[in-house]
Amino acid sequence: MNLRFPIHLALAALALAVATITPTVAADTPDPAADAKAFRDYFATKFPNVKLEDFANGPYAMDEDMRRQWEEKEQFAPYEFSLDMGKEMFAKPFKNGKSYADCFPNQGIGIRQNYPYFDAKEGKVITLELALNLCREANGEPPFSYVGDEMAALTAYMAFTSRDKLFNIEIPDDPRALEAYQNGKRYFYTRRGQLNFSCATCHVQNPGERLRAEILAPALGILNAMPIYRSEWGGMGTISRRLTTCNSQIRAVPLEPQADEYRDLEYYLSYVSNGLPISGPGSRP
Amino acid sequence: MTTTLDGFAATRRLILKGAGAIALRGLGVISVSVTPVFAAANDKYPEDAFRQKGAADAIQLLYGRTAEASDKVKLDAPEIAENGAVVPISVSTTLTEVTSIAFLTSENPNALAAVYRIPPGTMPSVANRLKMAKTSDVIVIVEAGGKLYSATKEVKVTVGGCGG
Amino acid sequence: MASTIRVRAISSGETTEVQVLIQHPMDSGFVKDAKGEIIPPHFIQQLTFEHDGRNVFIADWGAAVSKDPYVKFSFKGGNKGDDLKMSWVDNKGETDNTTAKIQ
Amino acid sequence: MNMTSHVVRLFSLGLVLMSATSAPAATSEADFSTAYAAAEAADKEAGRLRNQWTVTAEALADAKKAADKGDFDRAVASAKEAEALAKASIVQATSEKEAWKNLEIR
Repeated sequence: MNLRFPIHLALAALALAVATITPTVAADTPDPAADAKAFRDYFATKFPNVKLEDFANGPYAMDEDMRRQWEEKEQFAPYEFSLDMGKEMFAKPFKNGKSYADCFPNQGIGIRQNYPYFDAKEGKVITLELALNLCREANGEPPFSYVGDEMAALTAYMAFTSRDKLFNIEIPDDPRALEAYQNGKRYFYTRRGQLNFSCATCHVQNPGERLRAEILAPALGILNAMPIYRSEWGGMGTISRRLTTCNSQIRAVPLEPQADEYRDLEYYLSYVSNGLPISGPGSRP
Repeated sequence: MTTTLDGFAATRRLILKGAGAIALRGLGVISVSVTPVFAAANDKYPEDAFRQKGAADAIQLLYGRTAEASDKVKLDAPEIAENGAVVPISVSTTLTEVTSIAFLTSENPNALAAVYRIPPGTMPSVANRLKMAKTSDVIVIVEAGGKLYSATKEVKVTVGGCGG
Repeated sequence: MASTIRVRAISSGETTEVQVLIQHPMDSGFVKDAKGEIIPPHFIQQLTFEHDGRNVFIADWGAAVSKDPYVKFSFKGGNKGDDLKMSWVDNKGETDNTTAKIQ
Repeated sequence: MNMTSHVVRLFSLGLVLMSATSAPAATSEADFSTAYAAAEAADKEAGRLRNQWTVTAEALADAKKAADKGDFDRAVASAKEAEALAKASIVQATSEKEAWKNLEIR
């Protein structure tokens, strides 16, 4: 008896949330190219003074006072140590004599913009973080934690060698690739956690606004800056770290790093940011 | 815009009036002839000054005198710190014979954050990054020609640099 | 082990601009760890820069300097290829030093 | 944003009301076991839907802690709170199966 009331309230809240949003009928056949255009147009309209490529600089593109603090930090960026560590790790051979360079096209240099990609053989999306651990395992090395400093350092170095290259995510003519894309999109817009937030609630509807003390980054270009040194963390974070902590913040239990949903989400978000430059590693508040 | 309160000897508190008007008052009576404790020639770490809670006490221990606000001291700090853990703050001045520059934040557990000695031939201009526990005045002191000059600016902090 | 000190010292002919970033926790002694225990203070207290046999800059730092501290200053003189020596010591007596070439 | 905060407020209101009213008289270990099992089952279902809430896990942990101390009133109250939260997360996951499309930029 006691419990019915709050549950009803929660239900009512959900119903209300659903009912008051302008209903639109979503087409059931995904059209990634049209999605990407609509996505870019939305942000271009919302922030008419921000240049397209500047969205890769996140909240710093939207606030002058913050931008100045960032430019000052970039004079000698806090990710510098991670970058050096990544460079060193990348060059160091595995016990079997091979190295990361052997696992990647172009020896792993300047290729960040092509990740994630859909692997037809595996039938799934391969992110850069996953590819790095697959490389390690194929060479008899234990995988790194997806949320740890080593993975951040390696991806920082690989992003750095790819700076200013434009995201170039391909969706091959394969229904499974399209399904992964659609799955990522669904994850992006799905409300979750006790706060009933989706990724879009913060990063589409309210970028540039302050949520508590943070200025929310726009979803467009949000992965271009990864990995990031966050002052709040006092250290580096991978894409996996960012996604899992986003979930915790809205009181949703994070999935395991590199779960299908997260990889598909990365696929979707990177695809709709096609044409924007890699700016990582980045620094953020 | 300078206010000095020389008769106000009974209090050890730092008195700040607005952003420009500033009166820094130390312990008891101050003799103008006190030699600065702090000079570029002396490289001893000023441990006691760093232990003081308030800005006035720290300045008193460091220099043995008070500062006057000067528009020749240019303090550059953000309006709102993006994160209190890393607040970029820099200072430059057109004053000559600068021997040291000190940075203080009035609301930190210990006010004094950093002191830089400027030997002859080094420019009176420093940029650094400081932690701020909460919204507070940032005070910069420039020691030039044996006198102290200051500039103050409030920096809003929404995420403190001292918490977890 | 890699040096904790990263330096950029660039000569413009008349002056040399020095930027330094140091890897150091700069624990203030006011922060608690995940278990709720105070992390003891651990911070760099003094950083000195020497060029041509004399100190060109001395930084005295308290616990309020940010983690992985940064400082920028300039001095008159300094030619491309000159040595710039720097060293730091923290409150636990740990120390590191490096010598950079002015560019 | 207004819509969202509204929803959040309603959710929180629900929880406040719940904790204020759910304080039944003497409860036993058996009551706790039943309530806890129900909450765990609901949270597991939310897990199958890939939509668990952190607050559910917190309430479950709180229930267990109280039961370990022999405080079954509190243990049952926390377990019921956990169940309510888990059920709300299931409702959310179910309605979002279609509702997500309403947020899409197109």
